[in-house]
Amino acid sequence: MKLFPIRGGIHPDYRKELASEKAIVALPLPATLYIPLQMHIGAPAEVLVNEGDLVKKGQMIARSGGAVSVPQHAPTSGRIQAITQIVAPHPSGLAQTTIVIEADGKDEWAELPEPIADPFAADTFAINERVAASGIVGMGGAAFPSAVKLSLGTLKKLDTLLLNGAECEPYLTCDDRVMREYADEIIDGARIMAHALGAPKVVIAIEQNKPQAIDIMTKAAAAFAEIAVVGVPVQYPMGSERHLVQAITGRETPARKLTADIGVVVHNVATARAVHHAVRFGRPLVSRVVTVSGGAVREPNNIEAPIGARVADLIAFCGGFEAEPASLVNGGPMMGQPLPSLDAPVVKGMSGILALTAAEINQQPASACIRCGSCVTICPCGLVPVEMAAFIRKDNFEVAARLGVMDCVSCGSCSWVCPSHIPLVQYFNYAKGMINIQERERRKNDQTRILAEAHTQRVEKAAAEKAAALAAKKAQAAAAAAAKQKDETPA
Amino acid sequence: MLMAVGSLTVMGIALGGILGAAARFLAVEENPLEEELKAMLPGSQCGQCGYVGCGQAAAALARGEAPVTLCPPGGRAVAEALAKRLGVTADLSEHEEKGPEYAVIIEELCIGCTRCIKECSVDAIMGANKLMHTVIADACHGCAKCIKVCPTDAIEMRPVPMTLSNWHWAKPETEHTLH
Amino acid sequence: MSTPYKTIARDGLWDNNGVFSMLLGMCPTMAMTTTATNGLGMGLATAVVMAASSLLVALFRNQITQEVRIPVYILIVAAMVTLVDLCMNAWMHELYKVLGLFIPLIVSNCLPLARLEAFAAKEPVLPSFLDGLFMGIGFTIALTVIGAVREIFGAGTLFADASLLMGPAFKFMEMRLMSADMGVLMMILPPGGFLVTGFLVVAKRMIDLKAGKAIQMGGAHSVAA
Amino acid sequence: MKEYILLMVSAALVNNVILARFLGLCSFMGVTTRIDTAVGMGMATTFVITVSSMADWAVQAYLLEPYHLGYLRTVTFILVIAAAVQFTELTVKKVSPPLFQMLGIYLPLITTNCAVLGVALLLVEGNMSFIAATLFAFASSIGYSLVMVIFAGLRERLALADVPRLFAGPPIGFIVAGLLALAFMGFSGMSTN
Amino acid sequence: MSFLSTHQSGPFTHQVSSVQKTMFTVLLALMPATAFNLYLFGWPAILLFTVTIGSCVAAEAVCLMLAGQPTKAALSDYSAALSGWLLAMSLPPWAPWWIGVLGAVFAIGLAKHTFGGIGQNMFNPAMVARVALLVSFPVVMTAWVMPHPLFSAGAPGLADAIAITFGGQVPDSVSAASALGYVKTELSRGIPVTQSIAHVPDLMDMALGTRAGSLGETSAVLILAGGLFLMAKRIISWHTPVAVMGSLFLMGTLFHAIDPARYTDGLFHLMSGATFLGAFFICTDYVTSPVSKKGQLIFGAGCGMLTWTIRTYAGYPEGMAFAVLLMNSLTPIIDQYTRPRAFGRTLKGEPLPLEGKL
Amino acid sequence: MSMKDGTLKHAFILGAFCLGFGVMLAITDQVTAKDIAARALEDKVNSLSQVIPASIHDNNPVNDSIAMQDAHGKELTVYRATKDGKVTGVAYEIHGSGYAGDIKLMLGVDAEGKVLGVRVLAHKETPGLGDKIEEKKGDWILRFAGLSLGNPLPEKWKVKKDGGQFDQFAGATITPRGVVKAVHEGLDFFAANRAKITEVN
Ligand SMILES: Cc1cc2nc3c(=O)[nH]c(=O)nc-3n(C[C@H](O)[C@H](O)[C@H](O)COP(=O)(O)O)c2cc1C
Ligand SMILES: Cc1cc2nc3c(=O)[nH]c(=O)nc-3n(C[C@H](O)[C@H](O)[C@H](O)COP(=O)(O)O)c2cc1C
Ligand SMILES: Cc1cc2nc3c(=O)[nH]c(=O)nc-3n(C[C@H](O)[C@H](O)[C@H](O)COP(=O)(O)O)c2cc1C
Ligand SMILES: Cc1cc2nc3c(=O)[nH]c(=O)nc-3n(C[C@H](O)[C@H](O)[C@H](O)CO)c2cc1C
Ligand code: SF4
Ligand code: SF4
Ligand code: SF4
Ligand code: SF4
Ligand code: FES
Repeated sequence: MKLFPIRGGIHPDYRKELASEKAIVALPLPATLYIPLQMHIGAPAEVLVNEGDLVKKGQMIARSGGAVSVPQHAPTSGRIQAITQIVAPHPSGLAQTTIVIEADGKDEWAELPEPIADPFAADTFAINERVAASGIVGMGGAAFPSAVKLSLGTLKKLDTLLLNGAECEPYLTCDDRVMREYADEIIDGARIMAHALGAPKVVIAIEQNKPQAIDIMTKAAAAFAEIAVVGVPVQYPMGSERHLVQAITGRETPARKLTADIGVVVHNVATARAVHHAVRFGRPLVSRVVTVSGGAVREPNNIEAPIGARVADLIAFCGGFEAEPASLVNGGPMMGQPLPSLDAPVVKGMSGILALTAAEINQQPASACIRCGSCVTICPCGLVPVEMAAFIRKDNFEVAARLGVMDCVSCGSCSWVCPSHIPLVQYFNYAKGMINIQERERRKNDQTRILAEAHTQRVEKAAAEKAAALAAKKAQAAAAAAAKQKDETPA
Repeated sequence: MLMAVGSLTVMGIALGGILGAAARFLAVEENPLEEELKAMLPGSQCGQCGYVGCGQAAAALARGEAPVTLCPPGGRAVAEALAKRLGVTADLSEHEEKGPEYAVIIEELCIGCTRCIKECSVDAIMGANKLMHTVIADACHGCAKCIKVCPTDAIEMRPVPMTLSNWHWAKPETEHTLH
Repeated sequence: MSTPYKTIARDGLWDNNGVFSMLLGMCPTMAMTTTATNGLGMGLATAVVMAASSLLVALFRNQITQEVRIPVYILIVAAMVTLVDLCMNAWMHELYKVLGLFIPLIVSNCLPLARLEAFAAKEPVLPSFLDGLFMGIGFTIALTVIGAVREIFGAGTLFADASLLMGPAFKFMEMRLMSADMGVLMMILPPGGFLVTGFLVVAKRMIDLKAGKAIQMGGAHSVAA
Repeated sequence: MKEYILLMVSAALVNNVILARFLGLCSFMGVTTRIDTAVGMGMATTFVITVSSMADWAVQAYLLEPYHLGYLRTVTFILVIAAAVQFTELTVKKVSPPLFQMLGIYLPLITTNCAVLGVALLLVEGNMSFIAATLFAFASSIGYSLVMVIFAGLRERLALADVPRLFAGPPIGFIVAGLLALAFMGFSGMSTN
Repeated sequence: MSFLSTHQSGPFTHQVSSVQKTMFTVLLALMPATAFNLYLFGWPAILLFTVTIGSCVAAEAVCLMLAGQPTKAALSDYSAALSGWLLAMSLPPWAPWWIGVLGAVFAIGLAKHTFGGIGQNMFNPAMVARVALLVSFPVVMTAWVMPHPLFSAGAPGLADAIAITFGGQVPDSVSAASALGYVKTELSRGIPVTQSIAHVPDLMDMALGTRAGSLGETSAVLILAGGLFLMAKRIISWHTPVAVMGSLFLMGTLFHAIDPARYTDGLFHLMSGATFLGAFFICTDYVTSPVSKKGQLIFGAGCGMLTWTIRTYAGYPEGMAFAVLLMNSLTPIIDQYTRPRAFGRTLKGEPLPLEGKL
Repeated sequence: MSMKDGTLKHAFILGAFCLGFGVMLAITDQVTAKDIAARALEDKVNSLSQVIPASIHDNNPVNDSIAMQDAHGKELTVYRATKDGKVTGVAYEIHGSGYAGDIKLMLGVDAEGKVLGVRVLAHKETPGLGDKIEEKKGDWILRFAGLSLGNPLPEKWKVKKDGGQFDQFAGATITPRGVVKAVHEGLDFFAANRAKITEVN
């Protein structure tokens, strides 16, 4: 298959060997599980249970909170111990509402929905409904509700479902392992999704540093003519969906549009597996494969962990720390977020937990930009990080926005390459936050204006009515008086 | 001599004529700036700026008498928009310190006098006579007018809490700067 | 309203110095400061024009309408400049030969015009005259200092040719501080004008800082721009 | 032909109005905070310098010289310039409102820009023919615009630099201008060889 | 348990590179050419070289102190040493010591620290210093000597060298014109290039460096080797050097074809003056050149063409330094107009149109 | 006040000012005209007297000039010094091309074609380098006195660097070269037009 070049990109030290040969193992069931209401993009889920309730594995414990939202399910059977605030796996370190389940150890399944007997005969709607009810979100990191993406087929004309098995982040091997160990499940899930999307073609893209996965997947897909497995060049961030689409199809997704607008929908391989489980067995998303790795971890591993297990449980399972980690990261080292605490739970989008040593991070104090231009050369989005950061440093968000800071995918390549070790990505994250806040304030001001106008009108109207009523009353009184007089006069 | 004085005078008269004509043809139309500025202000007529309402505030801004930071409810965004439109650089640092706030009515203290309802210019307070009142946080724009009228001091301003959805990364500490 | 004369003097000479604070009248500042003597001559010529035109503008300020304000000011300055030009040509010929092209350019030197607009157009005759005078003297001092620095570094002399311009009595001012070969030629070439002015503004800021005053960050124009 | 080319190169680069002749420095320091304003100012000034130089040439040739009114040169020239600026303003506004939007705000500033008068005086001093005078004026103002735009570009970057406080603002502007003048010295000698 | 970096966002891995490493690599690349040239011009050159670099580092320390910045960390980034090194390479090898000291003041004090230090300056410090010195001291700055290899007959010993560098006693007999200067002077008195070119060292000598010139001008071959080393190390890319030399060569060849008596040929332009040093080490200075590759091509081509123009028409025999400063001044504008096209957007920044094909 | 009146009023004000200042300037001009003319004359006399010694004439050379055309066809005023009705020397402007532009010189020649003196009237050479041709800055320019077309020989009418007999300055060859060439051409002009120049009318 002919591939197309993508712009920029880097070749970091991948260090996948730490975990790539470790087969997936299941985490022994922890005593307590913590299910946050929000572990996806969109509205938080709404709690369905009360403290003290007994729940079974796979039972819905919080329902979808809106059009873009997903329900949450109990990852094991047990008792609702509390519904409380628990630290979120989020760099802010803020707490969020979390359902705490005390496991009873039986791990008993609840009554699950019927499998869809022949998904290829079912209509899109039925499949989407099942995916939505199963709480499936994108497992490539963004955690966007998958059902929403699957419904794009009804809105746009699609030609390809692209399965993202690039796993371009260093250290992470969970997708690699899943592809090597559950190839058939992925292929089946992919076919179901393609059917739901109405996409005639499926392409599975895997970076060439995973030859076994390519091999196994190719074999597994051999039976299906519509599925192609493609090895793509090892070039971070090949896994970014817009870039992957460009590499595979040569099409460039316009800014502020979706890949679906140019006929392609991208899903992660693990998402496909989750869809397979939901459709074929009615099982909701209650566990995922997490790579635990990094120089500070004693025995890096790929762990099938129930959602809600604490990070500390996984680390302990891997033999604990070998050295004091300098950073604890949720996700890969390039795009991942710092974990504020070992008490944070595993969530649906958590592909990796990295405990990194200072040497691995190689972060040095920032010095002045020497305008070397490396960041410009490597930015896969064609942006000019050096200039954007300079304006953001002076808090000039307007120019930064004009230079495209909102188009930045935070891939981290620029920070990685910068010889002055300037925290470019953080500048961009900061600017994005500030621009969003300004946008929100502007919206709020507009809303305030509307409300105030309505208020003024109402007050005026009320005043007018009152005056009219008063006048009417007066007139009435006068009329009554007159009538009375009149009444009286004839007498 | 005659030539000198004559030619100079003729040139003077001609230029004066041109200028007069210019003054006539190039006369600046009525300042549309005021309308534009008014549209930028929140329009809640809260009066915190010291003017009778947003319209007066806009007029003062257009005359250059008021600073762009005049409107507390508008916050940083409005100040920036005004500064940009008026082409001035404003010192927005004080906006940094005080984040957005909203009003909260402390239930135990509220006696349901309905005074605050009348005061709120955006109808953000709900409640009825003799019943407990509440503030719709999303609608409240933090003008703090209601506080002043509450007889039992039942209303207080609280900073809009930080949540996962409105948190964002802080500016990196500028390690390498300077002077 | 009237500004105390002391303030007028201090503004003109230091606080609001035309060159170092307001950054006006830059052209003669750069062009006529290859020697201290040139700077002095140019400064004095400008000072005369400024004082005279401030006086005239203040006299006529009630007759001048808004629309023809600028042309009339320019006309007044131009007339004064021509007057100075003719008189210098007739009676101070040596100085005239050196200042040459730049005497007419006093007309569009922004400093006189700016002062007319900002001061003489609003104030009575005497303060206006003084303002023009002190601004002019401040300008002269600035030009002389810049000229001196450029001359010392560039040619190793100070007030060279002073006697030629102002008469033999000024021979005593002419000094040679180092040998001509050691001069940094760049200083009397165009780049030197800019660099020396830049560093002298810094020097003024340092003095102001020492005196506990706030330093001015912009010139008269950067606000308007 | 070659003479004219040399004349123009000399006027635009070698004896650049701003960097070598020191004319129009106030606008150079004042209206160069952004590239687009510098471009606008450059365009407006180019227009005015060219037009008023032609008019001034005519005044010199048909009024001042025949009647020996040399001493009125300054006064008449400045009146012509003021008139040219006003006239430009009027015509531009009538003929091309968009252009007026772009240049309008700069026009009043130009009357007091000594580059305009300076160029006019220079071409009288140089005793030029009408064509040479026009080309000289045009090339000079192109040189002016070029340096304005370059300087504006530098200042836009300067705004992002961590200039020490003592140097921030005008001083660093002068230093940049000095270094620019230094760079332009590379052209010296070009008009003679 | 708390972790260090919740205040800092990702990425959590970084390339093993630093400003210090970058600058050091450039110094390394300059080493062979420098060593050869120091050998060629003997003790006076070694003394001047030492004085220049020493003064630059000292000037940097003083400026940092005045600015109240940490001195040691900043000094260890080698940038001042590199500026000094390049300045020294562009000076006449037997120039007196104060040239080096004054040059350091111009380079570090005037061109670098008034702007706020490393990374902030807009003009190449070494070239500012070179040009300021040239303009200020044209006599000293154009006094070239023929090579006097160390320990060869007639080469000054250390004592003579001290007299030359610190006592200003340059023996008259050794002065020589640079090739560019010679051709230019001859041309100015009406001798056509075709005739004068016979008297300049042949191209082979120029390439190897056995000719009069500054430390960095001679020996194109070793400079080229250093440049290729930098490319291999990915410190510089091919764009700038190729653009500089390509445009210079093209201009030279084109005009030589038109009038051989007036214009020297392209190869001569390539091999003479500071073409190689400029193309590989000076035009490539990160801080003062555009950040994008497209910008670097324009910058390089501009340097080449201006160099040719100044060499050919202006008063100075060598134009590289001026050309670099002139293009430095255009860098912000070039940067603005050569921003890469953002992903999914047109060059103007509008989102790409959706093609109706699907 | 109507718009129309406004236009007229402005015209009137400006016109009045112009009238006033016109008168003032015209008067000043009248007052200074004589002095200015005298200064201009003095300038001329000064520059002429430097290249024509007072001893060789009894006329005022400024008032005894003839208009001629130089080798390039440009107009040239030749001032003549006469003694007892005989032309003893002449002076005229010559032009050399220097480093930064034209160099304007005044050349004085005696009736035999020997240089009486050369002085720089105007130049744009670099201070400290090329400006050593000024009398104020050095005596280089004085060395022309007494030389003629044949002395030195034509091939020696060059700076030393070009094989001639005239010194150049350290670091500045172009300026002296230009001056030497200009003087030589000036002498050529004299030789070519000797008859016309020295003929008494
Ligand atoms: C820089 C960058 C790198 C990414 N790398 C990967 C990757 O290696 N694998 C992956 O599945 N998704 C990756 N993603 C996320 C994809 O863009 C996309 O969101 C995902 O493949 C969609 O599938 P999902 O919704 O099933 O998660 C990356 C995104 C970005 C911005
Ligand atoms: C005129 C010319 C010269 C080149 N010289 C080199 C060279 O010296 N070294 C090199 O690695 N590539 C050279 N290349 C081609 C590059 O291999 C290729 O274009 C470049 O590496 C692409 O990387 P970029 O993203 O930096 O442009 C040259 C190309 C051209 C057109
Ligand atoms: C800033 C500067 C100004 C110069 N001014 C002059 C000058 O006025 N006259 C002159 O003859 N040479 C001047 N030169 C020197 C010429 O460029 C040229 O090098 C010299 O005239 C050639 O003479 P040489 O053979 O002695 O080197 C100047 C050089 C520089 C750098
Ligand atoms: C490839 C490269 C080239 C450089 N060239 C120069 C140079 O020409 N002149 C100079 O002063 N510094 C040079 N430097 C050093 C550094 O960029 C310089 O000190 C900064 O300009 C100071 O802010 C160079 C550095 C690198 C990496
Ligand atoms: S983080 Fe943003 S700016 Fe940096 S390389 Fe990635 S996309 Fe470009
Ligand atoms: S990589 Fe770093 S040093 Fe290089 S230009 Fe970008 S921000 Fe500056
Ligand atoms: S403070 Fe703001 S919202 Fe309130 S009246 Fe004034 S302008 Fe309007
Ligand atoms: S602070 Fe009070 S009065 Fe103001 S908007 Fe909020 S609730 Fe309404
Ligand atoms: S003095 Fe020339 S523009 Fe101001």
